[in-house]
Amino acid sequence: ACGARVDGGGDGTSAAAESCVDTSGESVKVGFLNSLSGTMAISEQTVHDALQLAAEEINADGGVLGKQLEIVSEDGRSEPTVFAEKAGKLITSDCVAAVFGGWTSASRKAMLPVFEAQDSLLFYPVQYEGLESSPNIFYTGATTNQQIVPALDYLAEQGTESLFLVGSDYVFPRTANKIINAYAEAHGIEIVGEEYAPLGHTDFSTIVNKVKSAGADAVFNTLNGDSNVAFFKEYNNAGMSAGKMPVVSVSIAEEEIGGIGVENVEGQLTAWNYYQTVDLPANATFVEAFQARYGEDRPTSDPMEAAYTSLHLWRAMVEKAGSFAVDDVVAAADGVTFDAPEGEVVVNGENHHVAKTALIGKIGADGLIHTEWSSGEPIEPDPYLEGYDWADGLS
Amino acid sequence: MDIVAQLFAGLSLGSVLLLAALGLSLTFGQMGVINMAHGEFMMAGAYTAFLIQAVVGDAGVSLLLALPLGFVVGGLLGLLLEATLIRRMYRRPLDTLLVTWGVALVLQQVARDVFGAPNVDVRAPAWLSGAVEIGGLAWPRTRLFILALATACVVALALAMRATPLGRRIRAVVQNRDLAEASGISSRSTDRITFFLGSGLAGIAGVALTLLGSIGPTLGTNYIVDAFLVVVAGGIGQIKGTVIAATALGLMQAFLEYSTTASVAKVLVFVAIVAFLQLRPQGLVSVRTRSLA
Amino acid sequence: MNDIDIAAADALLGTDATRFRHDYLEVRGLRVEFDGFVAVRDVDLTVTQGDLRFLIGPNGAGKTTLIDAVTGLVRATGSAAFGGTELIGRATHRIARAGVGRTFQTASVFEELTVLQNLDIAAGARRRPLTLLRRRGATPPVVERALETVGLTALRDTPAGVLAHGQKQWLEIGMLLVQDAHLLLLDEPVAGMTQAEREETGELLRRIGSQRVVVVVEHDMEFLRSFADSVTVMHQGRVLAEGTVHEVQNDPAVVEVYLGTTEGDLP
Amino acid sequence: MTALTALVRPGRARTLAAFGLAAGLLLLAPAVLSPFRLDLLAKFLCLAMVAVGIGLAWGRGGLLTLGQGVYFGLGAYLMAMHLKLADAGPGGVPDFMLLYGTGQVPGWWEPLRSPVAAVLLVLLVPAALAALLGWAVFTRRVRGAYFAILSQALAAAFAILLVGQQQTTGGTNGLNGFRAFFGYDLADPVNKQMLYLIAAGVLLLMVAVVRLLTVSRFGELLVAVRDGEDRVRFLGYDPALVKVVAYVVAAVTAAVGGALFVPIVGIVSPADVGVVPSIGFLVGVAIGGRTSLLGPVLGSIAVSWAQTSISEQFPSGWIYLQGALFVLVVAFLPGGLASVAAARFRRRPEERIPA
Amino acid sequence: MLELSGVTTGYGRTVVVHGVDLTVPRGALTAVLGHNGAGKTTLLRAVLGLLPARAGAVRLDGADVTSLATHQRVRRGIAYVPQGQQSFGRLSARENLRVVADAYGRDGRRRTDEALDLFPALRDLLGRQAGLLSGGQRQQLAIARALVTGPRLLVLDEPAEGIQPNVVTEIYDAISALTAAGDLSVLLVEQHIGYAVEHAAGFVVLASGRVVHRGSGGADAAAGARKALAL
Ligand SMILES: Nc1ncnc2c1ncn2[C@@H]1O[C@H](COP(=O)(O)OP(=O)(O)OP(=O)(O)O)[C@@H](O)[C@H]1O
Ligand SMILES: Nc1ncnc2c1ncn2[C@@H]1O[C@H](COP(=O)(O)OP(=O)(O)OP(=O)(O)O)[C@@H](O)[C@H]1O
Ligand SMILES: NC(N)=O
Ligand SMILES: [Mg+2]
Ligand SMILES: [Mg+2]
Repeated sequence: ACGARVDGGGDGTSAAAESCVDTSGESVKVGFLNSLSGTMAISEQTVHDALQLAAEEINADGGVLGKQLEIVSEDGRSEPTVFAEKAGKLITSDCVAAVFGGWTSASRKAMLPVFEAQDSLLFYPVQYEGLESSPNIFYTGATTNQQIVPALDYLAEQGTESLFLVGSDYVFPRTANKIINAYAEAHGIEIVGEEYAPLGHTDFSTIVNKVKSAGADAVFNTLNGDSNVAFFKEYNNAGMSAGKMPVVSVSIAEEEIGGIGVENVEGQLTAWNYYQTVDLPANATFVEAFQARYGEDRPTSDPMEAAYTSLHLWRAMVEKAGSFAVDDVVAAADGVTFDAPEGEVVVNGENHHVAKTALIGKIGADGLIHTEWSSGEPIEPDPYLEGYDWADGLS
Repeated sequence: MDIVAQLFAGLSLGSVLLLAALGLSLTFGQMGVINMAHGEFMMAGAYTAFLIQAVVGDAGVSLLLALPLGFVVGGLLGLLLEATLIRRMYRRPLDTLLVTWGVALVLQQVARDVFGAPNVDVRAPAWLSGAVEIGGLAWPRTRLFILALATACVVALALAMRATPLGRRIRAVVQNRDLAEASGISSRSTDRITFFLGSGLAGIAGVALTLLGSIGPTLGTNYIVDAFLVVVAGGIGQIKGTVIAATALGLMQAFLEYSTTASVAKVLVFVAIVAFLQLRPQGLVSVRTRSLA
Repeated sequence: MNDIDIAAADALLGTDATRFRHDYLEVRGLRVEFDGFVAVRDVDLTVTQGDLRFLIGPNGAGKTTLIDAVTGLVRATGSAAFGGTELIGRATHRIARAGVGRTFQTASVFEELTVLQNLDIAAGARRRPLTLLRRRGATPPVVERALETVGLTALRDTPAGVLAHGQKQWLEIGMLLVQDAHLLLLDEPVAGMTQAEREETGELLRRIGSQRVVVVVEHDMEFLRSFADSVTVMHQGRVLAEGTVHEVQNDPAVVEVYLGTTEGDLP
Repeated sequence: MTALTALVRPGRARTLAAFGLAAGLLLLAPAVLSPFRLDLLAKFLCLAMVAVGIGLAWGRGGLLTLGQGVYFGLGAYLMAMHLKLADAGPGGVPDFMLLYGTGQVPGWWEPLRSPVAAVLLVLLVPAALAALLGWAVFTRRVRGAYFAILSQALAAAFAILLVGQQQTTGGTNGLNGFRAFFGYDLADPVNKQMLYLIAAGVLLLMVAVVRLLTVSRFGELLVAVRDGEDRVRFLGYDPALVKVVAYVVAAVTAAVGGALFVPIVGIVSPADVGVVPSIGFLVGVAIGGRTSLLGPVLGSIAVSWAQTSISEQFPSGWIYLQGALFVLVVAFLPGGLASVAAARFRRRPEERIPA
Repeated sequence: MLELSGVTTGYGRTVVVHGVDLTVPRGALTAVLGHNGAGKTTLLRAVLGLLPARAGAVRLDGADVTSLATHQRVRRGIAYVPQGQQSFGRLSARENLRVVADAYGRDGRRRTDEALDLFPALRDLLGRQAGLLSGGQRQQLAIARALVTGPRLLVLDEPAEGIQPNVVTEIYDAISALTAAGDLSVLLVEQHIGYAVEHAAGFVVLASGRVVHRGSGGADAAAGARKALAL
């Protein structure tokens, strides 16, 4: 016997199987889906740790709607396909109420159809390229108008007239650079070069040669992962420095700095919404709790903070809705706030992003990032850049 | 295009490839073992440099200590691998590929469990940071250092293989183990020494790589495919061929990358190698044999 | 030990004696050069059916190289024709399809396959692709007869890798027979055989030689004296002498470079 | 008796029995497994298809192909492209192209709009590529380790190429979010079950075909080429041709596995086709027993299953286990687990054979 | 010199040589005869330790060497010329000799010269790659290589195979001279019964891996050997 066809006949709208989430007991299951092995484990392990911390805090604080969180943890193994498979397992086999995780845009894109088909919820904690807003995903990292656009504004303000773009060869950097190009054209900034290196690329002599000979005012860096280290070492060795040609990075957080070597990135700029050095009471508590749990030497970073925040936001949404049901939670999401380490964040119920404050930071000799410039107040999320004329042609 | 700068970038990339491939030209080229864990021996060399720096502190001293110690660590790992697994498999060269791949997986995970998943950094000594200005061009010191190191390793290895009894013994054992034994040569100890040397070279390569990037559990996987291609394109068992192939690949990658992108350059280099092997299936430098004789 | 069965050979050779009846090997001006070293030069050689030809000469004279050249293993200039087909310049497998078969100085059979499978494969080069994709039904009669001929019937299901040296050589001859080769080039086929085995092999070769063109390279003079119809002597890549066994044996040049003066019981 | 000859002739009856048992188990699965587990099993069956081909090319022909990801990927991407185009409707543009691409469907995508063309291309493109590459490589007598390393480089290049062409291949993201498979809604569990049954049927068919090839004269010839390529040449065969046929068969099984993988798993990305997954295909084959018929299939399914279920509990433990198992089996049990099974079957009669 | 007692060996599950007893007296030649596949090569491999003895013992000058590795036995004075013209194919002929001579220092060089005196044709081929030599040239090289180890016991597996007649004569003359001088014992597998038996102090005939006949050598022993073989 055959099932439904999409083009007419049968009940073409055959919805996903009914949710199997069990909320009858003392506890409720939530899923963590991070890469604990493979190339992305470097970054995603830290997110996993932050999520774990948030769950422990919530449980200690009485749980969600009085139910203790029971964590089901899965390894995405740094492969989109595995993320898709594990998302399916968490939803249909473990029957979790919501899933927290993902890092690369590839992993998110892989999970998206699964969450939509099964009508479940994903909380995604990493800055990304925007142009997306799924009813089944909440994006607690920055979208482009909260990170890349402010960084460009900052550069323009500093008198930057030309930029060289360096990125990893995948969807986030390519899309980000499309946006940067559009911005540059509208603002009279010249893009003098655009180079992509495969993820994991480790020989940057040619790219650095190109950067050097192009002689831009600054470099906009969307490299991800290990490549940053090789890039900055090469940059330094070629006699370049923040003084000669600053580099603005959007994927280097506190824990990557140790790997790159402070001496190689000191004085360079980053764009994020959170730094460990953010001077707020909520952050002091967060950093202290995190280091007490995982060790004094462990830094905190933006994606960790966004992940930590995401679990708390979900809790607030559930409690506001008074229900774990996806429809109810989504309906209740708009306007939910949390006093996050980065400052108060507010959920936008329409596009499922959060309002966030943009921060440009400078890497200090202490290996931490210090705020150079702040947008002052949270910026409303605008994933499709609808509020920006220059971005008209983008989507 | 700045031709001189790109020439240098190509040579420098070639020297890195050469360091990675040189050990393979012994273990793969001479012994026929397709050691996929070679990259992980490089990783071990790199972590050795990291540990030494953690203990010694001074970047210069620790680099100079790391080179011989990296050699020993890589070599000992190789020795262990040879003594436990490889020695049972000389008659099944293709199977060594699979076994060592399993070993590589395990070594990566060991590194992850011991040193943590995040990459770590080894500071370069002050005398290697920055660039020297010659003729209006900046020559990165680390790159010059690696070039010199690769050259030194090649010369040492070539001399050892050509002109010493050990070199002859290694080559004899590889060609006919039984005959070597029957000629009074201990094939067991020769195998071990060869594997030690080849793996030790991987350790040195790993130490050198700490000057270029960060070190993490997957350091080796970035180089292993390229390194094998170098050995194959150069002609198995041929140091001369390995040197030429590494240099050619480095230059090709650098120039193609300049005019296209890193990804496209990489694909083009692979295509070029396949095409090249059409012309010379035995690689650049090959030893003729009377087949079936 | 199984023995060679000449009667079975008759049945085998009788299968198709007409096709190449008037064929002969004709080598003209053959030359093989390795990096400036000339291993074979200006060799002319004609071998006809029914003339069991032995090719002798000092080590390194170029005998194996000559066979290599005729079978396409090394590049050569000049001409070598069999059955009107020029062989030089053709791919090895096409030369084989032209009816040329050879054995090697070191026996080479398919070690993992059984004796039967070895013979069956040798019999099959002219099979159509579709036949290849089918399972072998009954043992083909040629294969059956070849098994008897070379005395390996009892070992038919034994992997060839475990045969002793001499058995492998017999298997190779058997493979040439089922391959339906009409020019057989045998490189030291009786090396390592006992006296009795040599005689049997010799008888078999004589029988084959009456129907096919056969060239045998050997250093065993006793064997040569017993079975050669004619002899070609090579030296330093050239033909030094050619004639009957008697003529060649008494040629002072041949004695000088090859036979030596003290001919005892030794070959 | 070598393992090989034992496995070539285990007797028709036993083969049929094993085959029947396997078919029975596969048919029983939908009744006992949850939809999620059934989906997983269907995915494992797709991976096992790749293993069947490797068993032939590597186990029988000695062609250690470390690049089956290329053919798996071709099959998968071709199918995925068709599904994306079908989802987009006639003349439509796949969603990701609107986002990251030019908003135009590139010309080389167009033929895949037709379902018939898609199925044909899934079979023909990988076959043609394998024939071309195989011909180029084998006639030049590139073999053994050279071939292994070249095929590995091929997988690396293929993955890099896919990553670099984001506008037309989806880049690292790959292709996903398919709604329907030839018109059948992929969200409907009944259709998913149907897909499982298709995968099971195709796999059984492949096993049967490969079995026929193995016991045919071609199968013997393949072994002969493996053991003595030059010798085969002197018998009048062209060994390159023999190898090409085995390589093409392996490519096609991989491609079909890839094509079915796509609707079942719902995504294909470069991470599924590169060096690591390509070697991964070999793990199950080696553990199951490369020269046996069912060894590769069972080994592959068992390894996939173990990976999924063990890594659920112990992410890093799985890597140690997989590494260790692989090392031990290849080093100490080259015949794989199949050789253990074969030895058990054979024990009794053998004791009667006088030494 | 060499004493085998009850040596049993084989490949995998098959036992090929069954309980062979054999003595090679000092300074004498002992021949092993037998049909194709009788197990002669296999027996020699057991003497060298290339195959482990499954039962029995190998003694050299009274010392039990059964558990020693092949190269250790060679160091104690056994040299082996295997069947089939084997060489280190990618080394030059010169290196083929030097790789052995290396271990013996000055003696090695002296013995290399002596071996080359025995095979003058080799001198012109020293620079050539061994794998490209003709079969007979390789066999000459193999014997020379064995002599470089300065053996007290020379184990030869059909050494004349593939060698031109006049050189064969020289080889056997040289072996006779060496044994006559009393320095060298020889264990010889040879199909040319006449020669082997004539120069042998004793011989054994092997059939299906068992000794089926023993005889003492000498000019008139050949007939007996032939008869034993014909059985
Ligand atoms: N591929 C090659 N490259 C270089 N030299 C070669 C090659 N093949 C053969 N030779 C040389 O050519 C000469 C002839 O060798 P060939 O093997 O034909 O001699 P042969 O007459 O068969 O000798 P034998 O009786 O010893 O087998 C030898 O000197 C050999 O070294
Ligand atoms: N590697 C092997 N594996 C299994 N069996 C083997 C192997 N080598 C030899 N045999 C078997 O051992 C038996 C004795 O072989 P061996 O080579 O010792 O004979 P031989 O007396 O030296 O014969 P020849 O005169 O042909 O050299 C043969 O029947 C052969 O089948
Ligand atoms: N969303 C990112 N950084 O891939
Ligand atoms: Mg010859
Ligand atoms: Mg023998």
